[in-house]
Amino acid sequence: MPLHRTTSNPRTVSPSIVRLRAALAYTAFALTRAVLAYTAIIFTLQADPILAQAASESGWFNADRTQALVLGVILTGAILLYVVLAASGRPLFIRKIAGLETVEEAVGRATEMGKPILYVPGLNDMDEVQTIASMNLLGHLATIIAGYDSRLHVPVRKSLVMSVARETVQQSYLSAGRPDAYQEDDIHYVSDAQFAYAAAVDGIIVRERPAACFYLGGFYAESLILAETGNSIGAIQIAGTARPPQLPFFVAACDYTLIGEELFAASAYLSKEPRMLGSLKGQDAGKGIAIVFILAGSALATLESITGSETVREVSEIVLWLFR
Amino acid sequence: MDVTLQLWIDAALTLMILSFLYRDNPFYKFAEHLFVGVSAAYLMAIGFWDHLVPNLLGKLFPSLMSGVVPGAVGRSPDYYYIIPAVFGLLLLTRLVDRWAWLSRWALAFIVGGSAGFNLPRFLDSDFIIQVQSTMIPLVVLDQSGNLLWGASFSHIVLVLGVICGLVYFFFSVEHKGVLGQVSRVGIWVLMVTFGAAFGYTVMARISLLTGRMEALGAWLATIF
Amino acid sequence: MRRRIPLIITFIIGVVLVTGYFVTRGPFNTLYESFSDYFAIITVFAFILGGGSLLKIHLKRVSNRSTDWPYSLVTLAGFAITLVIGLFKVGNPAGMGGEILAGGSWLRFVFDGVYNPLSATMFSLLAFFVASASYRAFRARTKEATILLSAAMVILLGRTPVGAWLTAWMPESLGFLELPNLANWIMAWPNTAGQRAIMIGIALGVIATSLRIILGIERNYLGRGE
Amino acid sequence: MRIPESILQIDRRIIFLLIGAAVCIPLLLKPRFQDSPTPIVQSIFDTVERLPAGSRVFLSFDYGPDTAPELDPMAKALVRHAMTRDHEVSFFTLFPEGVGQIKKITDNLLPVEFPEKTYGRDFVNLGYKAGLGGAINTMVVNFRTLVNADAEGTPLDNLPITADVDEMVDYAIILSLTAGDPGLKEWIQFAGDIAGIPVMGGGTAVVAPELYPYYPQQLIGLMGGLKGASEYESALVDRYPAYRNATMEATMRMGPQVVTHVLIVLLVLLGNLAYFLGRSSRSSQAGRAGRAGRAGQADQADRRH
Repeated sequence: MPLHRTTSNPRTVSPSIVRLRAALAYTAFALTRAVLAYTAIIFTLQADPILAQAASESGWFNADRTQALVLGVILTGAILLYVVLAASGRPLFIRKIAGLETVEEAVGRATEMGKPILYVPGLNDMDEVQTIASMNLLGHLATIIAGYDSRLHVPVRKSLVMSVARETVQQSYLSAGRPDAYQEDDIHYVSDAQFAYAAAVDGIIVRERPAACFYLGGFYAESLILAETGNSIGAIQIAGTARPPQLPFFVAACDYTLIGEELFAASAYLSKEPRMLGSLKGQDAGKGIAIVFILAGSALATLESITGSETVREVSEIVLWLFR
Repeated sequence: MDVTLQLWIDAALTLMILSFLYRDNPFYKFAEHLFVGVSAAYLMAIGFWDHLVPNLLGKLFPSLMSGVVPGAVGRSPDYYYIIPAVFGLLLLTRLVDRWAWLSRWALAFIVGGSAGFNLPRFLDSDFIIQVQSTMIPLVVLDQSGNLLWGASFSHIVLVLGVICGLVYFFFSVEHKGVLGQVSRVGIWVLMVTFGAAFGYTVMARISLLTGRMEALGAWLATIF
Repeated sequence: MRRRIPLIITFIIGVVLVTGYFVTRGPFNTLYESFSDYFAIITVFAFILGGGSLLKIHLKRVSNRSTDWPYSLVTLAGFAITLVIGLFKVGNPAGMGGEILAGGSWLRFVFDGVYNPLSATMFSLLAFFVASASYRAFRARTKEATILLSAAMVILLGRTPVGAWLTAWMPESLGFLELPNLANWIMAWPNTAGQRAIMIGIALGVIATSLRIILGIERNYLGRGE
Repeated sequence: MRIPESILQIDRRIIFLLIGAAVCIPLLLKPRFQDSPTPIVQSIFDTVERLPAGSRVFLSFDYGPDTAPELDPMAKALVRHAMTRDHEVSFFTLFPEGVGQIKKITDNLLPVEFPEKTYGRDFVNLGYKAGLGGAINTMVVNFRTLVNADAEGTPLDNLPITADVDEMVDYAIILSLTAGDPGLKEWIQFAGDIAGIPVMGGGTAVVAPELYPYYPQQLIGLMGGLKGASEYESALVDRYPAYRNATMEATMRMGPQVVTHVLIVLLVLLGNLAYFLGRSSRSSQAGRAGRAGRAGQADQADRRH
């Protein structure tokens, strides 16, 4: 995977020292931000003396959300911890994500055949986290494509997404040393209407016959309209969405599908950037927490249902306070 | 406007789009291009009148807008709405190359805002509550204490299914050995989910086609 | 400056909105409540960018006489006419003060006569694609494919009266194996399990990405260089 | 073994043609299939049935014309039921296109079937509110800031049905008919979970699977797709035989459903039969396993390991 790194000045400093220095600087940066954020939140929550009786209706703090706050601190803390650990040079493993292995192959095939590559970033606007994930992936993909000299076509449904996509792709071409290959008009707005967008993308697919189609982002009913049309022209199709209702269609009609969280993991996988891998490790910790609590909760509930004991119920109330 | 005319346009456009099923053709191209132009403008007009006028202009200049925004009469300006107005205008700097970088401020507002808006929401509804509703007894007894086999089995399937599915999503460990087995079961669970959801959806899609065919039927009925 | 200020904006607005979730009063909560509103307003400004891009692409196609350029004229005409009708509320019985889609207005006609049938027909293409996709994808090639196929078949049959009819001969004691019951069981339990696992995973992905955005670790969306 | 091969690579346009026929023919012949409600639908019916007469019901039409064939029958069945039980219904929508869907009920159904019910006393149209899920949030925090007048601009205080409604919790129940975002999920997240108002409703067959995880803790009941609607219709007919002769749209539209479902099942069986018959002959020439026969994700899952 060609990583785009801006080459640093060839000064004669030992690489390990550079790495250490960078890690320290980064740790300081991340910690400062996090401490600032937590302080800001806690400070605001205590801005009112009535917080002491948070449960009372006149309080500023919404007492119903105490658990969410505590869990939020735990989860974000875990993610941050691993980000900082990763930045300080701790090596992290990431499992294979099927589909991403083939990205380079798909791009190569398109170049050989002299056909374009279609990238559909989904229907959602920039207010949706999966669109941001999609833009990250587009950046990585564009870097690869820039190296291969094939055309990248990105029709979008939201003009904000168009702006971001243009900026991202332009930067990728620039960092790959091919600023001349960047075509602004290939990243264009179609229509805000879902099915007008689908109709136009279908038209693009049958007329331009791209060798590879990527559908990454938030998709709705048009998922299968696009994927079936893409399939009928024999394109390699790689899809990914965090919208569960559309996953079955991509699964049925595409070669590879990134399922839910895999979409968010994909950019870490492609970039292998330590901080992103660290954040992924933190997400795994979150899943670990979920599994432990599900097991504990079910075990206690089972015990309670068998024994009918009041003590068990009280114990589980305490143990499972976070999730009540 | 004329109902018969509308019925004919409706039928013609329906047939043009359906012709795509055979192959790409001039009729489909016409309908597609018409759709893109009309829908983009339609949604812009709706956005202008439904959002910009009542929610921005009506809030900032209620007296000026009283003619077109019914609720604005006698209201005092709401200055919080300067925030979106400023960021909206910053977004347009993209049109001028020299100032284009300013549009990043608007983008930062939107992206940062969605992050702040989504983080607690997903934490609460999709993490906490989903974990919570999976904490169920693996053994279900009826009132008199007899074991209910069916219900217990269902509960076990749910709890184990969620856990196996979660294990599949572990990224930072290799799926080998016991973990590999569990994550394989996780895939099976996901496959059942996908198959079930696909099968379930077929119905929705057929309903849509039924609706369209009924519309075509109404048109045919006017001819014969 | 070009990147620092956006990152500061992201940080501040992100922290304010997270706080707004936990705080019931004051400016934090106001912002949390109105963010969607603000976003909707900003996107209306974004329409200008979108419309500009649309016009530019199609005008270029017409002036270059590219392939299929006459169709671009259709797009341009449709766009211009609808925009005028919409912005000036042409034909609206109540004039400029009327409801945008009031009965009798020209925009209403565009909606009912053009937008709606096109949209509904595009949508209904799915009925055909669902059939061709299932024909191709539902083959018992591997264990996973067989599971996918079986679940889909049970639901497909169980969701119609035919399913009930096919398995009506079963004895009372095996009632849970009747197709409608089996279909509902799959939906209620294994399907829920899979959906939940996906949802929890996505929630963690969203939380981590949001956190990275707020803290400025994720900044690719701003463009990478200066 | 040439026959299985050609069946596997069948032109998809033949499938399209078969589907078209499977929808059109039953539409012309109009067979009628009777249904019986499953517990998840029955619980909605029972809830509406058990609410004391005159309860305030909030009915949100969160869909547009695209999905009307599926959701309109639910809306009609619910409105008929609520009106028969003398509940007070407030119509609302989070979709701009939902306004037209509400109008179909208030202008066409109510005056004909329930001429004695009057606007402003027995039902009211609160119209469309922008802001997606955030709008629900605002309504729960302070109902009157977002909704202070009905769709025509009449202040809520001037309408008997809404004069006493100050908070979202003044409604006994929230019903949403959902086509996507925002919809039931947001009603659950922002209103059900936070304000404790019972939430139930219906969704297209596409969104329904995503909503199952909320049942029964956060969601009282769910009508999934046309089948859910037809189950509700049959529950209604069972309890109120007077409706036996009313046009039950969902029940009518089940005809094409049954035929196409059976057709798809047969096609899949045929495809698998051909696949297994041809497998031996194909394994010898596996190299040219053409793209036409790609198996999609099912194979991918295999490749994941």
